[in-house]
Amino acid sequence: MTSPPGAHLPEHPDFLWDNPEPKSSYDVVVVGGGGHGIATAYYLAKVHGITNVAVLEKGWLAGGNMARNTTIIRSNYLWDESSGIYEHSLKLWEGLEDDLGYPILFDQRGVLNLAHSLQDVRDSVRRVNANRLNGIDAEWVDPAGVKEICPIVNTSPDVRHPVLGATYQPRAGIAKHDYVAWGYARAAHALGVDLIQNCEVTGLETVQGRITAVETSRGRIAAGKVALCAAGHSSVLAKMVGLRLPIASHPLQALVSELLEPVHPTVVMSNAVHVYVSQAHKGELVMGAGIDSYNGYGQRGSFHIIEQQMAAALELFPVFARAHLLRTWAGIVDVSPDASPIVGLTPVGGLYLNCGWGTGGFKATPGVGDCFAHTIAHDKPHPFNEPFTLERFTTGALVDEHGAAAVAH
Amino acid sequence: MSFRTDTGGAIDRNTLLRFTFNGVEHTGHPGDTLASALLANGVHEIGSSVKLGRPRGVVAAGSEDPTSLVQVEAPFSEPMLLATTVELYDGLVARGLAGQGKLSSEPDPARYDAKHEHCDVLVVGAGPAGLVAALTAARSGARVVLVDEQNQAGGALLGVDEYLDDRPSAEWVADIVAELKSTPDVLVLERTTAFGMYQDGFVLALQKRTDHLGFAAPASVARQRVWRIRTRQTVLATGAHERPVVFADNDRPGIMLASSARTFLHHYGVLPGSRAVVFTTNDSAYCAAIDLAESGVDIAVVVDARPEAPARLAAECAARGIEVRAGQLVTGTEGPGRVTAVQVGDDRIACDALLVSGGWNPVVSLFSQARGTLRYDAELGAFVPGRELATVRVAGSATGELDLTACTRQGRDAGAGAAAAAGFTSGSQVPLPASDSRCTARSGLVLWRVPGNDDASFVDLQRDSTVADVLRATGAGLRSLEHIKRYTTIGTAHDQGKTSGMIAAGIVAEALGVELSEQRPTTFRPPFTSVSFAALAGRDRGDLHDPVRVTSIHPWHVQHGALFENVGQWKRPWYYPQPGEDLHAAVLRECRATRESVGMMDGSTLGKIDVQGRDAGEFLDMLYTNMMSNLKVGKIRYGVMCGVDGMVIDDGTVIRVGEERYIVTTTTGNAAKVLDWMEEWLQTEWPHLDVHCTSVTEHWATIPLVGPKSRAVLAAVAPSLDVSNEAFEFMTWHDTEVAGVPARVCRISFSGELAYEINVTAWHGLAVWEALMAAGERYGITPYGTETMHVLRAEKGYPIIGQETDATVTPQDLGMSWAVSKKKPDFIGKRSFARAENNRSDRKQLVGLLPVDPAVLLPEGSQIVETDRLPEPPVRMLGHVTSSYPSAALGRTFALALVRSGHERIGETLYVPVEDSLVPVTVTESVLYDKEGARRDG
Amino acid sequence: MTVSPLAAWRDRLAALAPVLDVAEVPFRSQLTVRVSDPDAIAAMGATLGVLFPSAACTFTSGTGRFGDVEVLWLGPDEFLVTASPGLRVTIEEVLRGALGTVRGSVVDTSAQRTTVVLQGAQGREVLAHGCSVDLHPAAAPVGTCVQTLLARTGIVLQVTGEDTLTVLVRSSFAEYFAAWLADACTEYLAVP
Amino acid sequence: MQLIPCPWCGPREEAEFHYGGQAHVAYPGDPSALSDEEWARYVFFRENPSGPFAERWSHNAGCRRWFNAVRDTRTHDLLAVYRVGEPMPEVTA
Repeated sequence: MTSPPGAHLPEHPDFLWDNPEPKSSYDVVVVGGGGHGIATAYYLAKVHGITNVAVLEKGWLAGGNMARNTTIIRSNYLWDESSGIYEHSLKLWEGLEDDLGYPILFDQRGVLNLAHSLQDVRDSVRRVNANRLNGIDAEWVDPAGVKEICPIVNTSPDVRHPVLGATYQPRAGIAKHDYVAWGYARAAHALGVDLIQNCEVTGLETVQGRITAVETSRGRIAAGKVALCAAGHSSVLAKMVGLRLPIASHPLQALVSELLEPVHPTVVMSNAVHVYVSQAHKGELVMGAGIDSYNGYGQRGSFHIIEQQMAAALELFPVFARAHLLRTWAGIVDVSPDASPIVGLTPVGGLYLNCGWGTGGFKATPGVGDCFAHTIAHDKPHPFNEPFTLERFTTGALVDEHGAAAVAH
Repeated sequence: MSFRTDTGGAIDRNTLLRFTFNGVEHTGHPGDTLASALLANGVHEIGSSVKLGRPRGVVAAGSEDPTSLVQVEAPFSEPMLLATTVELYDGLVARGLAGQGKLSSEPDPARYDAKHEHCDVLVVGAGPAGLVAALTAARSGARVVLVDEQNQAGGALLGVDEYLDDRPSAEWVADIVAELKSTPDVLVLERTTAFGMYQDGFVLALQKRTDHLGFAAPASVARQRVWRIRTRQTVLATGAHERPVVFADNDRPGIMLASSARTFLHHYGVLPGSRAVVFTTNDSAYCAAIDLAESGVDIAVVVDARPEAPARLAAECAARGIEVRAGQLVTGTEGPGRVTAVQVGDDRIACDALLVSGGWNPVVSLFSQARGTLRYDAELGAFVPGRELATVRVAGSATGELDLTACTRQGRDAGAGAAAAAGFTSGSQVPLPASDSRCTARSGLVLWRVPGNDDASFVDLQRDSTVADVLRATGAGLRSLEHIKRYTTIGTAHDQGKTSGMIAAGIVAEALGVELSEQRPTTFRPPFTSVSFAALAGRDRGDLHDPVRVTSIHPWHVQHGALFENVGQWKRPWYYPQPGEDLHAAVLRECRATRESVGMMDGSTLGKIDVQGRDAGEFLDMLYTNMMSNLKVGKIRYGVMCGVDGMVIDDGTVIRVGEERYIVTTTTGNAAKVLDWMEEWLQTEWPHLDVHCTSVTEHWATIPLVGPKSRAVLAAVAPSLDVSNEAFEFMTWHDTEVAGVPARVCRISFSGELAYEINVTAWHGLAVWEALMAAGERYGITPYGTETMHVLRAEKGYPIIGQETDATVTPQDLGMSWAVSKKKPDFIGKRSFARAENNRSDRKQLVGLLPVDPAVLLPEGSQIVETDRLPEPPVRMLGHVTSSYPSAALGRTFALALVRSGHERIGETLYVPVEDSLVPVTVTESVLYDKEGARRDG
Repeated sequence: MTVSPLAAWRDRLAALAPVLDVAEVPFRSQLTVRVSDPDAIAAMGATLGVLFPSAACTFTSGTGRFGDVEVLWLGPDEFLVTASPGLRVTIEEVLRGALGTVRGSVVDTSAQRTTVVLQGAQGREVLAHGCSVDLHPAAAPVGTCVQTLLARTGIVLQVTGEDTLTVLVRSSFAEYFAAWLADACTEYLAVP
Repeated sequence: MQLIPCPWCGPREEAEFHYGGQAHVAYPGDPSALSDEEWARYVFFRENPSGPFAERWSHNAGCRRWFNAVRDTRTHDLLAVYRVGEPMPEVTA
């Protein structure tokens, strides 16, 4: 018997990184060894020549949301501010495999965002038009077009929430999350960054309003600058310097099926019926559910969310009926009031903040890594993250992406 | 050649079942699994491995099997099932898989459902420990649920021929099951796998109810059911899985776990081959060797990795002529497919089966899901449950205990403890059985692998992951088991590492030179075994997917050919096309009829909330941006609601019914949200206010009657009502009778026309609607839907919440500063209006747009730019088109839009990119029709 | 002249026998009462000839000048008074009178929900397919009244007899409820 | 799925409840007296602890009453429920 398509993923390299003891001092300490933290360290070293950098991870590298997301990459957000940073990110994704010298399996198979009501259609067309004027590839496709792109979608007008059309971003797609994280980690390590695992930050030391060190489960580490990239744990860290954040940490669940022959050529997302699904490289269906309503750090959600999601998924994809749920899990997403991130300086000198990505974190990895490194290196926001200040909640200059990100990703 | 024994096994030898596997017809018996039937026919090669394409067979007899993946093709195609868990039925068609299944393109005709169950004690696993636990709890009077994944109770006892209390164990099992089934409030669920354990005693279990019936499965019976069990106490008697030892070429078909071979013998009457080698690290495999030898299998040798073989068992082997070699290892096997020989030391021993035992792994998945901590038991070489949880007990071999009597004692203690914790005192004690078992699994040697060709030493047979892969991962710098799992993909396949996970952890610990007690095992995630998507969706599909809400007048709309728009869960008439009409034609007709004569619509879906109490006015003053407390009884006022952030969240009318009573309306989509919003403020912030809110949305049917002839129509059906403009002013209401039915009539207008809104109890809705139709016939009364309603209001510049607003729009942006009170000291959202961003001059504001070419219809959602040529992206956008229609009244197209500094731009020409062109448009005020309001009074 | 929400379902519901005898009881008089003052509650009860329920998740019944009346506990200060058709206007007036100037409210919600009676030994079983509340007779004895979810709709569920359940469902969800119930009975009808 | 003990109806499934975020965030007495920063704090900023958290729930599909709960956000264990207006009880996580 021949092996099925997708059976062979590229091998990981024979060497990834060392496991050094932390030094007593670094120019920059990045707190949080997820995708954003590692990417930030990589760009600090590569673009800004700052290599005396440690990434501190309380568990295992890239084991939080980076290991738990559904790997959708797209840039078709509504507002100029969002499309700026996400499109910057998408462009970096397009060159990332070469940049990192790592097979990240970025597959630009396109993303369909389905519209199920007349208002969905208006909102979708609005977003497509905004995207195009922002230089982002975006199309509005009718139900027949949806069927052409993804034949297994049920486009019958007789279903409860019929598909009235979709936005389509051809350059969007998926990547393999571990490969991305490890690609960044290996490259950062090669540039001199220390990746320190099992090292939990327990305190932030400041002197006269300026950060001086981090206290960790492995001792005190002096730091010229500290960059927080801790996603769901950002509030806990920020509180160590008395900084309150307008974010809430929620469980977000996802699941996979067993390996199946290819049936689903693209990525389909539906805010209205709370489904997003793709078929990953090996053949498993990868699906995300809605965010659980309550705050939670437990990396587990409630099962009825998954049951509801399955019901919705089968309305859209009747052929999934006898696929099997193989594994479920949850991440902790840090949700901000306007569903947009907070990236930039803080009132504490030398302390930089990157959080609030909600469900958008994975796709932003290269973009925010690059911009956040710039922000840290220059002590000044990069133009792409300038709109995403903490101050916007005071002035009211929100970037409300609920329409684009309420459920989906 | 048949490998079926002459006697024994829980199969019905008198009945023959025909089935087809990989295109070849075979036979089996009721009681077989697909795997046992294939093995009985000498078929060991089931499928092939996903990466390397190596043949794969049957390793284990149950749900832990890592390799026997099949696609069932008939009666209905289903991917990725284990041959060891597919019960055989007549006509089964299946094929082996290469690690990847295929979804049917046909719709699944089966039913699925779910059921809630509540109990005091849930016991998972009907092996000896679970049975005793369940019976002990049942005798205490507790409500007990016992679930077990197999088609009959017995657990590990099904795989042995041991005697309990001097009689066949099956009899002991049957007695307990019989007592359980005859005890009130005890539910025994077979073929039911507890697959997920959640917070507060919530356990999900999947029952396979008709799969085993094959073609005979009744269509009306749910094929699978998800049991949502809420239990106070749980006893996990989930047993243990035997684990293999890794050695070179350990992946060939014919290489099987020793206890599984024993299960195939005793439960199915199937021999694993003709000549077998047994390779073990502990005593338990000796019984497999002895039992199989007694059933006619030539046991070539028992290879015991321990330096010394157990004397008594070795003697029993000797008595049967079975050679035992202690202190030796299996170092390799030969193929090409199914095993033909094994290498033991320097000896090549021909065989067609290799039975392996590397010890036992307690099944701790559910315990771990319940957040129980695990502890490494060095003697057992496995993770075992650590501290007990307050509501979860573990009993039997799931604890690592492998002696049967001790397991049942644990079961009894756990059953009694669980019942006591749930408030029940124990009944008569369940006696513990005495076993005649000769083999215990303790005193084993912990051996993960035999050194050899690492590239062919498979740790995860389904993922084709080898020892070499593990060593490459540790060599790459990886330390965490989670990283190594991802690097090697061990444990990520269909079996989720049930047999491979522990071994991988052991090999990693050896490679890194660390103690396993220091390693954190990878997380056990639900589900324990895979669950079909359809089972999880249950009955929430098709017509039952999402409730369709309909009004009392709905049947009329259906009868009269309305097309419907989904608004939330409601079905609302969108428009009523006449033969040959499309949307535009129908809407132009409906609009024209309404503006020129009279139209009406079903407005029953509007949210309606009765607000009563001494402080009702004060309360509404806080919720709405404008003043409601000074509204006179008998009058009506339009109101806007904002969130605390100052953004518009809803609008509607407020009518004052009495000094202390108002009825407010909400938009259709926000009815529940607004009531919740009110309750939240009342209950959590202002409990001192004397106000009560009650939803009356569905109590009332609401019919807007609209157009210059509406007065005449109303007069015809409401003879006791003075409908004159003087007696019945705009924004007032009257209680009267309409068509002989008590009604409340409000004079409000969402179209600019003379209009009335007639409210009657929903029971009367249809009759009153029909009466209005009859009374209006002479005026050509025209029913209209949401689309016409949208056009009529847009011509007047009235916004629709959710269409003109998107959570970033203030009342001021909508040009509704008139509805924002300057007098009130506070209302929700007021403070936000003072923020910097709210006072920018370039906020987006609601305006009208008139395409310079009056025939051009702007697509809704179009963006608006300043220049007649597009610069390179990113292009500065000024706003977007929120609504756009052809207008019968205006004789042209028009649009509403949110435009940056829109109020200042009136008269300017802007551009709307449509496809590849730029459409010039003139910015106007948002009110385009009857700016003077002359039509309001008819 | 009047049409109840499940009028079109009468035959389909009747066809669920012998599993369950299901019938809509249309046009019941229903008043939502919000009150917490004990004296006012007593006065209202006296007027109707029924004691208001004092325990959460229960209902009471009695007979007085309005015939058989039930009072359902819906919340700590919220009750639903139900009675035969045609009495809603009078009962509303009477209750308002009994409430007097005390803090509270009385609202006619008669057409807001419709009433469906399910009779048969398997009623609790059938509802357990969609209702997460424990319906075991020990946990939900006669006199129980819970507001909860049934599959995807809210319901008020009264245990009105050993084998009798009364469901009040919002009028717009009534057809969904009926469809769900009929579907849930499929298997019970096929496999007696 | 959590089993949430409604102070009135007793334990019910989480699906019957609506989550309301942090408890004890009072609406300011005089919003107009607040600075933009202070107002933003009220509107947008909430505690987000990893551990015991006093929060609001509404028994939406049941008695429709709001109540408060202390829940450990790490384990989702409900440590206490109490009625609106009652002080937060002492709990041990």
